[in-house]
Amino acid sequence: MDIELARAWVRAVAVAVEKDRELLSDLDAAIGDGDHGGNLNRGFAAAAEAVAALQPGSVGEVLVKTGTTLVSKVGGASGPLYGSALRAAGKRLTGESADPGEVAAALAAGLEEVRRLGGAQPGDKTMVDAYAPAVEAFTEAAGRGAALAEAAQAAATAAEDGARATEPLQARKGRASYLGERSKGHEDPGAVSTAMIFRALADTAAAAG
Amino acid sequence: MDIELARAWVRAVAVAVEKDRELLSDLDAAIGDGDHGGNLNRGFAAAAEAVAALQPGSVGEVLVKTGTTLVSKVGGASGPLYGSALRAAGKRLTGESADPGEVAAALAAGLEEVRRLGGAQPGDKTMVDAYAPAVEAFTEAAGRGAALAEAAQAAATAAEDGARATEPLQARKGRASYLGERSKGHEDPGAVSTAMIFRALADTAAAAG
Amino acid sequence: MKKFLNSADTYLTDALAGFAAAHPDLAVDLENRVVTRARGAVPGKVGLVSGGGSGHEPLHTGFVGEGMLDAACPGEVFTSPVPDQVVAAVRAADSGAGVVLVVKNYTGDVMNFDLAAELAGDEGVRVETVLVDDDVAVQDSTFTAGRRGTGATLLVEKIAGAAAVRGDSLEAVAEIGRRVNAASRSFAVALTAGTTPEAGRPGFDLPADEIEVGVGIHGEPGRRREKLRPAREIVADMVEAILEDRAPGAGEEVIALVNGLGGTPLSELYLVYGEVARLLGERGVRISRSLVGDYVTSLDMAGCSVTLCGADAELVELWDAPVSTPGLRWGM
Amino acid sequence: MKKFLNSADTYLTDALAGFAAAHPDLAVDLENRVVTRARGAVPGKVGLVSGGGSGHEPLHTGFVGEGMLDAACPGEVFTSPVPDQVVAAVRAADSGAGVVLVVKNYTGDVMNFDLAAELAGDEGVRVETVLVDDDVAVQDSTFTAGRRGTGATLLVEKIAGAAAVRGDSLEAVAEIGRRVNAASRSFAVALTAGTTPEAGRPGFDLPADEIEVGVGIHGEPGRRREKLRPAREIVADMVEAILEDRAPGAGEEVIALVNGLGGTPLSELYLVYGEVARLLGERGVRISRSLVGDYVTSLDMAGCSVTLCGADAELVELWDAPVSTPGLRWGM
Ligand SMILES: Nc1ncnc2c1ncn2[C@@H]1O[C@H](COP(=O)(O)OP(=O)(O)O)[C@@H](O)[C@H]1O
Ligand SMILES: Nc1ncnc2c1ncn2[C@@H]1O[C@H](COP(=O)(O)OP(=O)(O)O)[C@@H](O)[C@H]1O
Ligand SMILES: [Mg+2]
Ligand SMILES: [Mg+2]
Ligand SMILES: [Mg+2]
Ligand SMILES: [Mg+2]
Repeated sequence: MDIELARAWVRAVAVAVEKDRELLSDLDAAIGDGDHGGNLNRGFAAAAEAVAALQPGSVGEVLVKTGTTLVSKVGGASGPLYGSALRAAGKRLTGESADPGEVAAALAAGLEEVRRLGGAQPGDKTMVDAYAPAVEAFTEAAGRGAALAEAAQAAATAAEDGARATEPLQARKGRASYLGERSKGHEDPGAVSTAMIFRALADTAAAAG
Repeated sequence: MDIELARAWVRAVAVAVEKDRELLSDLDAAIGDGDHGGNLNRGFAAAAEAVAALQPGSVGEVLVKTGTTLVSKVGGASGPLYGSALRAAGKRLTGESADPGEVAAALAAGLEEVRRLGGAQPGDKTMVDAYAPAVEAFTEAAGRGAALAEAAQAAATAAEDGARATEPLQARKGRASYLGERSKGHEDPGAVSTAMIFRALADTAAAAG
Repeated sequence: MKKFLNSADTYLTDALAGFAAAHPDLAVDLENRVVTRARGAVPGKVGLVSGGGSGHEPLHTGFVGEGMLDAACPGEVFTSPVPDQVVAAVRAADSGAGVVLVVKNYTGDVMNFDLAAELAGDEGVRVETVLVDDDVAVQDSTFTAGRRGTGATLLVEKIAGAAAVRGDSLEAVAEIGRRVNAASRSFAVALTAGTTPEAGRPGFDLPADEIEVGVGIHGEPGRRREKLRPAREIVADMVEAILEDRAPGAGEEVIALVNGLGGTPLSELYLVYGEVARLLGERGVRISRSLVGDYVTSLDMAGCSVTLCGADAELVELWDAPVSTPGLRWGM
Repeated sequence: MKKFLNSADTYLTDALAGFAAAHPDLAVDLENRVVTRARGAVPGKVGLVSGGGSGHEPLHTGFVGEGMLDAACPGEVFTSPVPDQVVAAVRAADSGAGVVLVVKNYTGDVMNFDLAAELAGDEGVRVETVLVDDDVAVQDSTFTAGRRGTGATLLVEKIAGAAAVRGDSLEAVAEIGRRVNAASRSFAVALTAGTTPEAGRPGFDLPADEIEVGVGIHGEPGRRREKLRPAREIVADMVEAILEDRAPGAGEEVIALVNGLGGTPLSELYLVYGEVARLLGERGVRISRSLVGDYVTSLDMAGCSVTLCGADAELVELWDAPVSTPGLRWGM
């Protein structure tokens, strides 16, 4: 992953969440407060703008800037979580480019941060349920020498599976947990948006060849 | 008309407005505030109770009591109008019974009072549009020697015709006047309830034979 | 109909009982439906009484207290009180200095208050009536019942109440009330109709993209139906209608009231107030005082009214005077 | 969606602009979305700051003023403010005596305020946080995000605000706030869901004869759906749920808040209050103070919450202390 690819990733996420804004908000309306689409759209639109204006010296700077922008624009639960994750990931990528193993470690650091801040376990019906399997798949692929596009592809698929698997779960963190049993039967909006973020990475990496 | 018939009339009106409460309120909802049925039901229920407890010395006492009860229970526009009309009518009937000519004069005095208090002309789309033709028909019938039942029958029919004729009119008095042109196309609730009151008199007189 | 309700028939009594429990400094006669100050009439002060159909809360019951009404008589929902109620309120409010009745201009209210004034007069109470008719949506001609009384009622009650506290005579308090009414104009727009417990469904049906323009506060339809438009356009029409009818005179600033009709969130009312302030600013009209909130409501109707009252220094001073009621409170 | 709105994107800014125009004694930073007192931090006084998603007005912006908050930071509708906003509010509220943050217990609010507290600490401001979690509809266990903060927020802000005016230290103000929260319990019922400008339709669909029991203030569905019943039965369940969780202790009376969620008429709230007063009376619980009205709302949601706060003489005295804000005012 180089600086341009990192920037393109952020742009791709912004495009994806703008397109699927309503879907994300609808998922959130079912078991939360209906703002997840608006939140991410506001945040990633600002982040794409911010990194476009940036003259980064490293891949990490792009991600740190993205994270900082999310923290200062999104609010809600997803703002600090995604923002801090990207900041933590970015801080690990100090070079002008990063190989898949380095990216894997950075993504894992981001996941760590989400779990530290939010205290969610896998199975609690949160973004962790998409993020954790994605990191695992990415790390496994990188470990066996896969290229970025391939590792990202594996991560995206794992994240999508993880998001789908949240549907029958009862939420134990975030707003959805207020619903108790009634939270079952709906996909978690944050897990779905996490899958989108990994899908955007896979597509961007594939396009970059 | 004797004391018992007057009492029976008030009871019959109470029964009629209770049955048609919703109709009257619906008519009022279309061009007013939707309370005409509730208003009259509250008023005539109380009036029927009040005259049942009364030991009247004259026909007029029954009507005065009814009017006083309406004034003190109904509120709104119809309370003072119907109440004052019945009080004015009752004050004219000082005997233990009244012949059709006396009843005609009493009803006319009530109409006078409605017109004095409310200032409505025929054609303004108010209860006057039913009340005025009813008085005219009653007076005409009494004048040619008709019995109470026959005069009341004529009055009820005239009142019903008058009520129906309010439909195309634009209201110039009461709440409906706020609607301007939009008040056209609906019957006036007060005109309809006036017709009910006369219909109740006709039925009561017919039953009394 | 979805309401917190035990039954349509007990609605008013139940609500008044709760009001009584919440406000121990007021006395509520549930039998006669009269709300007064627990301490009784204020010796030497002109009494101020108002009333009307219920469903407009906090009007009128919520405006009983120091600096405003001495007594209120709430009728059935959307139905004026009966004369007996008004007379009872007048008796409670009279300390010998006479009583001013604030009456909204509706056929029923006018007739019932007139009967009451006559009865109270027979009992020896000096009574003056102030008729409120501020709604410019209604043409004031011999062909209508005249303009409705709406938002300006709050201003009349507040300012006349302060004049009574100041020690004004019966005639002077009534005169101030009439001045406020004469200087006030209102216009209302509804997004939905309210539902009375009696009817059980909204007073009128409004499609999801239409509004009623020029509505009153009794669920009656307005002057016309329109497509929903951006707030700035709707408010511009409201302000226009008001100023066309009466522009503030020389030396006048305005007291501006943006009033919620019951079902509209406060944030939207502030948004509307922002438009009002901008529009008046553009025309060089200065707002000296403002009030934003639910004061003269129509049950759960979504919508709002705008009231502008041309006010000189005296009216502003009386407006600023201390008031302490359940619905309006400042300075004490 | 029918709202007084220019566009969903400008809703918050437009409403804040109107708020600013209506309240010249407050300063509104539209850019950073921070509301402060125009005169700035009060020298020597501990600062009190709160914030959260918008759509709950008058909470929190309407509670900035004498005797209550020094600053508020409104987030997007139903979205907690971002740390930058909170930090800006903290800076404005700090006179050197430190700042207490009143935070409603939602994951997002907690994380954003925590980040802000850290940043403010880095700038050398002493910060204490009071977490409000009064909603008994949510089971407080390790398997949930914990109880939501709802109606008690008003009580915490009022009483901690009075403690700050009294001259209490940073730790003491925070301690009073925590005491109020610990003694408060709330429960809410919705008749309809509110509509956010973003979503454009109600947060949940409710048939004409059903209610959501145990709702929060963000349009999320409640714990269960029920058939509409007479108010007395609904309120009995609400009061029961509260008292089961915490009955007033020895020597405690209660401060009772019946709070409208935005779309419910005041008369219905009084009706509910009447039931609450009756039920508490039957159980020998004395209500020392009460408040009925729209204070912690959820846009245009029809419904209400009941909050009971066990209060000793000190809390009642602080409750009674003068307050002058757009949303709450007495004694001055
Ligand atoms: N404690 C937590 N740990 C991890 N993820 C969480 C936690 N709480 C919430 N989330 C995620 O945040 C998402 C909601 O984000 P969003 O709607 O933007 O914020 P909010 O809930 O404040 O409205 C949830 O779907 C969930 O995936
Ligand atoms: N000025 C008036 N003169 C005669 N009748 C009137 C007048 N104003 C109203 N009415 C009658 O009163 C009826 C409405 O009565 P009601 O609904 O009980 O009172 P309100 O209009 O106060 O709600 C109208 O339909 C009309 O017939
Ligand atoms: Mg959300
Ligand atoms: Mg009517
Ligand atoms: Mg009426
Ligand atoms: Mg949110």
